[in-house]
Amino acid sequence: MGVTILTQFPVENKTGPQIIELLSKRISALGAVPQGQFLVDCETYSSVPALGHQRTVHVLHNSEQPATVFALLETGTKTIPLATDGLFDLLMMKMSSFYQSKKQTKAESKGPRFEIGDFCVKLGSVTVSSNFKGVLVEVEYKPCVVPAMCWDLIMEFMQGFLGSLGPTTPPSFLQNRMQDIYSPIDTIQQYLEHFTLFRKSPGPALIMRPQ
Amino acid sequence: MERDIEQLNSALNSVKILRSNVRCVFESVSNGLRADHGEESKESKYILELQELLTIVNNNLRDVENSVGNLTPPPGAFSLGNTTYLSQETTQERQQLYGQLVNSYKWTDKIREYSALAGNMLAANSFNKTYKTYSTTKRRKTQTSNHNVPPEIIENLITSIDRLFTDVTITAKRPFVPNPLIQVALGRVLRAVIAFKGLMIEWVVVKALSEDNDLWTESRYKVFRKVTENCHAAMCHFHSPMMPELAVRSFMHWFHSYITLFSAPCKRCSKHLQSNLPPTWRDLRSLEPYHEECK
Amino acid sequence: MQQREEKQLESSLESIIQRVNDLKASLASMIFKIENEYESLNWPKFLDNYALISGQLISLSKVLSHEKCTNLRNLTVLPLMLSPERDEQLIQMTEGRITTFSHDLVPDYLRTKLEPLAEKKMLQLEHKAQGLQYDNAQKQIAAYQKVVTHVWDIVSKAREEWEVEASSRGNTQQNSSVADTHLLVAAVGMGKGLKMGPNPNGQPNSTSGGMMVAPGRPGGPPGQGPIPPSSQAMSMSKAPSAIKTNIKSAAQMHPYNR
Amino acid sequence: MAALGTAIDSLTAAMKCNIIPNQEYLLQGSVLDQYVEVLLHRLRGLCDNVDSGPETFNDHELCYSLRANNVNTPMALPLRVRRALDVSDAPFQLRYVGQQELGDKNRPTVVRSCIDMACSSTIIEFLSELGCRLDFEYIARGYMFRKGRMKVTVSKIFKMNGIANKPGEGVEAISQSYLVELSVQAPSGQDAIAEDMRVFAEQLRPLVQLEKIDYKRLGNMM
Repeated sequence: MGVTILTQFPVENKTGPQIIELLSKRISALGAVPQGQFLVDCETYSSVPALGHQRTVHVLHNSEQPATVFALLETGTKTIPLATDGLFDLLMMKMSSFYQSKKQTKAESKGPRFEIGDFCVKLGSVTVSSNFKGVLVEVEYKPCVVPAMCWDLIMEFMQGFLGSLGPTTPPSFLQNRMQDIYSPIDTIQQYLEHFTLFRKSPGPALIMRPQ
Repeated sequence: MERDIEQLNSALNSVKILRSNVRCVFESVSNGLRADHGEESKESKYILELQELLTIVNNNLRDVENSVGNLTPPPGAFSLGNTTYLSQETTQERQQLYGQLVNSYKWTDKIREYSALAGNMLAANSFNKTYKTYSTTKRRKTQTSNHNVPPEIIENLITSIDRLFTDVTITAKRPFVPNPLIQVALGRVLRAVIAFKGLMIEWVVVKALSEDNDLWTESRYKVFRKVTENCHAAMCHFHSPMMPELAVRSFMHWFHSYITLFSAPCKRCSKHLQSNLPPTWRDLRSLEPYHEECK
Repeated sequence: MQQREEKQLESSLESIIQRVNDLKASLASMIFKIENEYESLNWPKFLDNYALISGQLISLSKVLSHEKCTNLRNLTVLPLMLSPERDEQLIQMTEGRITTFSHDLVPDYLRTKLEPLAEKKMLQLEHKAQGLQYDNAQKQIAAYQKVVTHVWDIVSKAREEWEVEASSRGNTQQNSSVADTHLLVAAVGMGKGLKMGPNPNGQPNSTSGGMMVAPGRPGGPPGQGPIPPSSQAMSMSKAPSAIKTNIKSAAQMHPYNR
Repeated sequence: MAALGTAIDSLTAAMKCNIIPNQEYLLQGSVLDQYVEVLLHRLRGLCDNVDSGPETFNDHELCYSLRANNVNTPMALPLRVRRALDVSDAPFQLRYVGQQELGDKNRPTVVRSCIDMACSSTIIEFLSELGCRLDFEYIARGYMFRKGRMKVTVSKIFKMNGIANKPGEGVEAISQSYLVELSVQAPSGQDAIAEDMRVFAEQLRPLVQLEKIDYKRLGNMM
């Protein structure tokens, strides 16, 4: 698991498949090899009033870590990450009288996955309760585990195929974690950040870039 | 002695021939009449064949008798030393010992033979390295063999290297005492497994921190495979039989420059990536980063 | 009624014949083995065969004693016609053992009593028994009885000893205690005696005092004890301190008043 | 390449096929301290890991429950966290244990629903922020054996003293006995395993009486 940077690609009056197609062509021209599909999904549960103040649990799955379930608990003041295994979903069902899922907010990002050198590129079209919301580009540089060391390198790579639309600053989530060892849950937190933005935005056309 | 063995060999050989021909006779007898004897007068043909075979056997038998007659009987019993008592051993496990003893004897014998051969070869083609020419008697005293050194010296070298760089952590393992195997973790960038042969660097493999520290499998990442390659080149470059410690030190100095593997751009093209790899080459003198294509 | 009985007889005969055939086959195979494979035949194999045969004998006797099986003793076989002629059908039926159904063979084959030789011997023994003196007989019986009682004594004594030993072992060696089992299970399962507080009996009602209770809001966010959340996360990764958990649990036990 | 299904899809598929081990068959008993060696010896002979010997463990178990605040619908979700004190990089174990069913006399073991999962060390903070409260905690040290799918643990239960700030220090044993548990986790409906457990428990008599223990009755008794 290496450092992963997630960025949003502006839609600009195109459909999701069109953008994915465009980016796929660009990355393939650089010599990337398609390596299957990927899927990241997120379901959100919020606490019942009887449990005191409002808390939210986001449960995310990433096809890159198929046996792991990620849960992020938002208390309002902080976010607590938890990595656990597949049966956690079963436990969430048991907890249904304390934490109820908000059906309208099921978000997922899915699409093709490419490998090029030591990089892994994923182009995901994001849907929130099956409405298309936008496109997320994920770039992972597998050999390196400290974001600060390889940020410039990844940025250069992303600008290579996203052009001027590539990111110029690290994602806000990573900004104060640049010297830490990167772990899969950090990717998940980036996804959650973007999903939250997408949920708030009314439609695909009006998305602001998160920076 | 030499002749005795020759004769013994020829006797054994003739016994072997006799056995093989006797086998032929039995084979023919057990098969009886065959199709290739034809239709007419097959019995007489068969008898003729049998007679021929028997004559051969007879001749062979004579040979055996002759060669046995030539053998000189051994003077008295063989002295096997203490091994004779092994045959009288009653415990099951120790009865195996005799076989093992014979095997190890054979091995040592072979080693002696091969080393004698190798010694001859080396004597014939001596190394005429330059340093030998001006090696005076004084010099010879200080000159150390660099593959057969006491472990303490290597130990000292490794600890001194460990102290040299703060961001390098070295863990040493000694599967074979004089030839340590060390793992060098370079910050949080990479890890190298280095095998020593005495004071010489014998093998280097570079991997990600998360990969296993096996010496023989290469990294799954392209960048580390490239770095491994370059390390091999540098290892040869820095090698100096005269000053082995210095060689190791300068190699480690050079290797330490990889701490910026991901963060430093190429000195020539000032870019990070070239064919999706960071600058994997470090100049041997200036330690500056270059892409493979830019150096 | 008649018909049913006949049917029953037929079926039981059939099963008997089948068993007998099985028995015959295994006897034949055993004889064959003894005659032809005596070189390779070893004792365990022989015993295997023997066990097979005795098993078949047992199953045969089971069939015979089964209540559904008609009592064969009540049936008579009546030879209606004897003839010295060769009877092909009979030869076939008996696998060539009996060729004619004639006067000299029939009494032997249809015989239900013991063999004449055995019968004679039985008679002799009975005579001898009758001729025995009363005193003599009594003496012999007494001697025999003495031997039997002696053996009986030995056996029953051994049994008694054995039983006493077994029971004493069971009684003296108390390996586990039911009270301890219940204590442990209740502790692990429900936290009996493990709950924090001055009262070790684990009645959470009385835990309000004594501990370093943070004046937290009831029902408010837990974990807002004296330790700031960030440092809490740090210490969490190493070893969560017992103090912290104590505070938390105590702080919460109070408002819920379980 | 086929499109990926969501994790929920595969979970529901697994639930349909009934391959999730969500039932625990359990028998419990105890053995006095002075006879534990005898028991270990016997278990060593009976169980699978003969050559490697018993596995030791030193675990800290924290028992939480999630309760709603309203009085008229008392709901509680018990959750347990277990962490190894002797293996520092082992994942934490989160476990939900449901109501136990004793069943009728013919059923050889207690059956209770349970969900076991491995998780990262953030679980303790996660649970307390989730609204769970710590009911009690203890330390279990002992030995683990395996026999096929059956798991046998022989453990000493220690109470945590409030003063010690490190688990593992200042602990006191709560009884003079070792707790012995025989358990199997299996998908629901595999009652045959319970019979195997009864047979196995039989082999440990009279050293240990492994029985179905009724928590409710126990609660009233003590």
